[in-house]
Amino acid sequence: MALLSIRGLKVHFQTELGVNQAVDGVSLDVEPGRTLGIVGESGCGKSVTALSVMRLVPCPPGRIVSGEILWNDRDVLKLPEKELPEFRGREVAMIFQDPMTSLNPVFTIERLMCEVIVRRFGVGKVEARKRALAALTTVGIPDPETRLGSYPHELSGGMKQRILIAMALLCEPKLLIADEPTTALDVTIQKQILHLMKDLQQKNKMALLLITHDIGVIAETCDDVAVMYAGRVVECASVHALFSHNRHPYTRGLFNSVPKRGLSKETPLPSIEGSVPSLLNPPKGCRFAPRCFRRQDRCTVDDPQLLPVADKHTVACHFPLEDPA
Amino acid sequence: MKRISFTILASLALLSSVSAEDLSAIKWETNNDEPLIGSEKAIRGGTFTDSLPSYPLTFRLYGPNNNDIFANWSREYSLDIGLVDRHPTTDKFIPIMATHWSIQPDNKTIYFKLDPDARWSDGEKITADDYTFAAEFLSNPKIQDPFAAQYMKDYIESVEKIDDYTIKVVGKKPSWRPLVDYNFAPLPKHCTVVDDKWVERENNKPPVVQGPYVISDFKEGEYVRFKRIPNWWGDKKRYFTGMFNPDVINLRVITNDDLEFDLFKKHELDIFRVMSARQWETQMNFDALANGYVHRKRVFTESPQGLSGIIFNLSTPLFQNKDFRKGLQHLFNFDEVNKEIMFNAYYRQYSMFTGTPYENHDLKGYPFDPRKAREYLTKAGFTKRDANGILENAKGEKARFTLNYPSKSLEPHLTVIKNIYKKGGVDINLQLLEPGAAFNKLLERAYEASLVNMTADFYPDPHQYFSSEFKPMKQNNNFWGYGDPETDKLIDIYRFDMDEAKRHDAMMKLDAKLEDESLLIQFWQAPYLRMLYWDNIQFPDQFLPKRIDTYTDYQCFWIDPARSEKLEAAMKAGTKLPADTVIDVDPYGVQKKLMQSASASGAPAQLKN
Amino acid sequence: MIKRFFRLNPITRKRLAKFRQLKRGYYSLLILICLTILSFLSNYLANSRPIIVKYEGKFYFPTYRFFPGSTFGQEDEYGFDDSETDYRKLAETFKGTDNWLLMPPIKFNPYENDFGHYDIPPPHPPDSRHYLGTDGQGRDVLARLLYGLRISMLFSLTLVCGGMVIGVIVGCAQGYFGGWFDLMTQRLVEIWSTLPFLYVVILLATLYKPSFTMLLVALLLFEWLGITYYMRTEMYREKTREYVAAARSMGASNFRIIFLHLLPNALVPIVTLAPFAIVGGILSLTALDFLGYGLPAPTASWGELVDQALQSSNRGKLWLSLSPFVAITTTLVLVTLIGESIREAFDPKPYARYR
Amino acid sequence: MSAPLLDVRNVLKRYPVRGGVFGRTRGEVHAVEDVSFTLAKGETLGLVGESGCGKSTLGRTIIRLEEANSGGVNFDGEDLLALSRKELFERRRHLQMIFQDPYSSLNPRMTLGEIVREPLAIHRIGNRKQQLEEVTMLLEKVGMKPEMIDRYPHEFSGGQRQRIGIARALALRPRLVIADEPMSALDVSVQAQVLNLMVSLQRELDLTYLFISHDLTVVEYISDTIAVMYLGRIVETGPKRAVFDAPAHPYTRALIDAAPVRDPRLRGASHPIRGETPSPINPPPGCAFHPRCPFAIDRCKEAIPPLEAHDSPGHRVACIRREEIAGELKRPAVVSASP
Repeated sequence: MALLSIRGLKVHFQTELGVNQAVDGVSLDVEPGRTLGIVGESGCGKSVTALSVMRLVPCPPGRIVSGEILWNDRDVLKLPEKELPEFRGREVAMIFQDPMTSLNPVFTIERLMCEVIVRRFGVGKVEARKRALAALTTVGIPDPETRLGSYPHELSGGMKQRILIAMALLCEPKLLIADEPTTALDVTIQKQILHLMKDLQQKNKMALLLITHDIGVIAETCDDVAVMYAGRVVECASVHALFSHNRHPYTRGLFNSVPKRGLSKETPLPSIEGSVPSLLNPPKGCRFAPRCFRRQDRCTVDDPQLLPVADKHTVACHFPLEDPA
Repeated sequence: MKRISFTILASLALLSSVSAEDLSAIKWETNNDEPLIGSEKAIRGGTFTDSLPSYPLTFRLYGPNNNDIFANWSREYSLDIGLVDRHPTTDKFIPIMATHWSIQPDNKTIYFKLDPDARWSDGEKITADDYTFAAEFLSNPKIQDPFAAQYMKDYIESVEKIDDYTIKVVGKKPSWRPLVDYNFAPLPKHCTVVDDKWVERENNKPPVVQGPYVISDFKEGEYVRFKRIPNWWGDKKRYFTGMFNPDVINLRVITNDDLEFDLFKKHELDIFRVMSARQWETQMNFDALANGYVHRKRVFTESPQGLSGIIFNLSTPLFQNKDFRKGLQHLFNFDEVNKEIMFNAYYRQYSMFTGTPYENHDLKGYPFDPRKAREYLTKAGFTKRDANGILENAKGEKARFTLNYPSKSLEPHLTVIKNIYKKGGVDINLQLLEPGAAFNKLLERAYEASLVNMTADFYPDPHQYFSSEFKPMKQNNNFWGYGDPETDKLIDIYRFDMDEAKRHDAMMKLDAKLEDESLLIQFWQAPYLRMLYWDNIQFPDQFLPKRIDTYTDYQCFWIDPARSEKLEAAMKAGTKLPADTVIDVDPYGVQKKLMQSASASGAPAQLKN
Repeated sequence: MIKRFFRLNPITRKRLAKFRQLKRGYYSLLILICLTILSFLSNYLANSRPIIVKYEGKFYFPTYRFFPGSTFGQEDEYGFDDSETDYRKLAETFKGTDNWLLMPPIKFNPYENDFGHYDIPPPHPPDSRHYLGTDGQGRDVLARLLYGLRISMLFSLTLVCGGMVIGVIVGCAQGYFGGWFDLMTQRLVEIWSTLPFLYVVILLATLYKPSFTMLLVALLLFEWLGITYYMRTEMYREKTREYVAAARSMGASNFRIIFLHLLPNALVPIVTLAPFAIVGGILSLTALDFLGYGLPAPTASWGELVDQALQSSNRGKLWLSLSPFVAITTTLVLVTLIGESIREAFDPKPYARYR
Repeated sequence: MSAPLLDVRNVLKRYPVRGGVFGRTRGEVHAVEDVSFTLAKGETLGLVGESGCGKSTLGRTIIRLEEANSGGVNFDGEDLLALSRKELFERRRHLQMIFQDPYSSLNPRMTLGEIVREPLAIHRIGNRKQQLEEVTMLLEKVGMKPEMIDRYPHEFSGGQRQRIGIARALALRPRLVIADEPMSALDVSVQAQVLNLMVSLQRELDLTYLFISHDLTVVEYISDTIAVMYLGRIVETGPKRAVFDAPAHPYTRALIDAAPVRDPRLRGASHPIRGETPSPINPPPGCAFHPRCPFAIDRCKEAIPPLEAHDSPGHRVACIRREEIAGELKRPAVVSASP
């Protein structure tokens, strides 16, 4: 039984130039205690999907056209406004890509953290401070006492991301959504943060929805993966299945276009030609069709459905690739 | 206002003085034959409420800040007038604090017999000591009154006590008007301590005075109340008959003219002076007036008018030409300005000494006459119009000048005048200047034409304006740089000749001469007081004295209790009182005279109100 | 229409298109342009001189020329034929002859005192002779409003343009060169901007003869300050963009970088400021006129009209108070609507929110 | 090996940190500290390091977008840093730069044609017509359609923009191209296209690249030589294979380990190094890496280790313990993610 179940989500954005079909019929399941990775290039709709779960899509210009997001058999999209604060934070927490702008620069870390604690748990200031200290220690911040008195700008990006994680985990949510949590960080720090998140996930037995464009990050952290392209999920599988048995031409192309170790420039990289289509006026049929080397007439007419090709492995392609294994 | 008389200077004196102490030979003068100023019908009592435009900075009559409107009134109420005074209607001298006086042949020594009845407001007698003390006091630097000190220094040689009720005042120089020049008021010696703190200590202390009213009550920023002394010593005196009638005079501080008018209409004020002709003509449609509760009077008086109009700088080439100046005179259409923007409320001024005994009533000025103007301008060389219609002479110089003016209030008049001149081919460039700057330009003669508006005194002073003595220097009142031997001769006769007839004759000639010189385009005068007052306020038959600045100068109105009752009853019942249709009051024939001279100069008939 | 003359960047073009879509701003702009053009044609709309006269087979165009009465065989009431022709009278003598003349819709110039026609002294209420009545000196209120608009717009536009040029130059230099130059000029600007500007202008106006140029210079002294702030920060921001580094790495000169690369990008926020600056200019002039430190008499100005209306003796003379009030309010509302629409059209947020 | 095209000698670049009203200097950012390397004609040097390590500053110093405090940059036998502005203008033709952010490196108010033509216009090469022909040629070379010439940057995708940036850099037919993180803003699927393009252009036009990146996989792919920077200094340099297969500096090793593996099976094979990059305003004494180094000893704090030769030719490492820890740093065999 899935913890979170997204069914046929469609989110459109009204822009100057027309309607951007940012998310167009996405369905996903997050199992309790597991990590689902959403991988895709910029503008593929992965962030909007996450924001929809949190009910944080700015409306207008955004508009959730259809679909449902089921959490404990309740549709999140139909939750009354007053239940939202409870839902966000207690049930689901989220951390964002840019730790630089996610913390209010005029407050100290103590103030920022204690406010959340006091509001959520209704405890006194002393108790709140104690919990904040404990939380900072959990996320591995050295010398947490001093850090509590710091202002966000005095901290490095890695520190800030740790603090954001600490704050997200304060209420012990059942699901943590991490939207490109390490993109703004250096590789050595990225590694630290990914490790931290995995550790905490296991400790807290929570589910993790990890959004990233980096296949490496997926490989490092996820149990299940959904590959998104142009507002749709094109392939969905367990991480092992995806890395060794991927079937969608886009997934394959994406994996191949990352230079492998030991490869040198004498061998040209296999690349996907063309670029991501505009979602203002997406191609008919399969949205990857214009770039696909296996494209056939049918691809430009029919929308491919996400169909199982193996156990817990679904692909949205009329002509899926052979299993390489 | 009265202080301006101090500025008059006399300079030549060679006569020796008589022996002072033998008073038996002296011929004393007194003058109890002039008509009363007030009315015998006057009833004493009641409270009179008037407005004060700003709260006084001080109650002192000497020292810093002693010259605002409040001080003028306060001097009046406290009888800070002097030993003798000119009768405001007949111009003869009448006794005030002195009962008798005697001018010695040297024309600078005067003996005064004091009134033994006179008492200070605290009950002490007023004696000769208070006069000698006053002489000392006024020259004391600690009172910080340089003006008074200068007066004592320039005018008074000595003040001596002969006995308790006789004093001898000696002036510095012989004067043909010693009673004006060498005259001052007593000060209470018994209760005045002059030291460094005097100015500060006396600031808000009601002074001890010789007059009928003392300040009884005041609240800063709101009101000052005067109360009449019971059994005031002056009540027995002839010339005070019917004066100083209300028991209480309540001065309310009202800073806004519109508010003042509204309060008057609500009967919170007893009297209202109408300052503008526009208001006089357009805002007289309120109920109280229609119901006859309020009277509306324009009382014609004759008071000295100063220099007023557009003056020309004779040191500029353009205005050196008298024909050009005369041409401009004939382009000045007073009647149109008067009719279109001044409600025909004003009268043209012709004499340089209007409102004084030396006014030449035969002068007729320069009537508006474009043909004559063109003749003069042609004579001045301005023969043809250029492409913009401006006259120019053979050298291509235009009939164009800049006119400085110091305040926006006359801007409408000037723009109308500008248009009339433009039509006549003369271009006036209007330039508004800050008043100080405008006056400084006058003193520096750094202007082409400028508006002036000077104050004047009962005795004119042509010397400071027209004497060639000042022609070579700047920073004096000879703004034109004018000088003419004949003019100088006439001025000197007026200044020094002891014969009144000769002086008068010289002034008539001087006035005519100055008109011909065409030094300024004379503006207009308003020889009247416009007032509104409630029905219970009564005035003497002649209403107000002839020479008067404001109706409060001589306190001869009274409150009639019978009329007060009737007024109240009528207001309560909403009935009308008998209408008073007479608006213009002309007890001294001033209006008649002006109308005659106006019709003689061919002006159109007046607008009917 | 504009597209034909300038090759505009599509972003700008899109913004203009968006501006056109914002009806209130677009129509306000059209109305204001019309009004401004009308006001610049005031000499043909409100004048005592006709637009055209046909006399004895010849045509005359007196709008900007003085024709003495002799030209048309006219004498004034004093028998002079070299004073300016009274065209309104001339029109009557032309009746029934081959001669004709075409008067402007408002037959009075804003300076002439229409005396003698009415029995009562001015101000006169509106009638068929003076559509908005006359002021205290018998001058046509509508004519004065029109000429007042002209001078306000002329003044304000010159002021804003001048202020922008100075502000852009200074702000640009500050932002581009930075360092000590920026530090010193910025301190100077800060000190200068703490001066109470209206007070300084009033002070200047009392010392020197207030004239169009003098007031313009006085207000210019302060107008440019605000713009430097914007320009400076814009330049600071833009110059760190990599396209500037790219240009420099190609060897582009400072001149080229500033004028080709930075200015076109940094000027955008200034454009959105302009309408409000214009309002500010109009208001400053009106305020100064009202306070009596403005343009010299008898210049037609709104502030002077407001001053007249507020005199207590003119109480209840609605045409005096309403006309400048409506004129000022209309202009302000129009310009504010335009400014808001420009701001909205130029608002980058809709683009930035979701790419 | 022939004389290097680019010879960087002891370049030092420090930025003053200013504060207060009058901008007094309060400290210095040690951006580039005594960096030396050579780059042979036709080769690619990959400059790797984390943000703030000074790799971009070094690139900008070489092309003189920043002025170095000291040191020399010998380009084709001529010291670039000693050139006057006018002389520099002439040499600029031979050195061009590709920028990181294809969004901000193109002036949004210029068309594609104007952007690519600009270097030609600045250097007054050919007349307008010739320049346009050249632009067309360049665009074809980078895989853009010439009919797009009148479009504006925002109408292009990130990959297309980076192609425009490359075309602009190539317009003057430079000999050295400094590519400052050219891939980091691109989508994964586009990265490969641009990489392929850069490689083919290098071959075709005989270009020399200084390729600055934080992405080890990309650097490994395109470079011949690698230089690893940490806090302003090169800590390890050498031929690609030597550096990647036998990293001799603990930081290089940590960097390689930190890069996410592309195979879930290898998950958890390595552990992250501790701590964060210290501030370049006040770098740690001695070896700047010692606070984070698992092999640090007290001696590491004492002196800045010099860049010294390691086993293979050209491989130089700045670590005093390089010999002792070599065994522990040995890299496991390459595991490919897909068969």
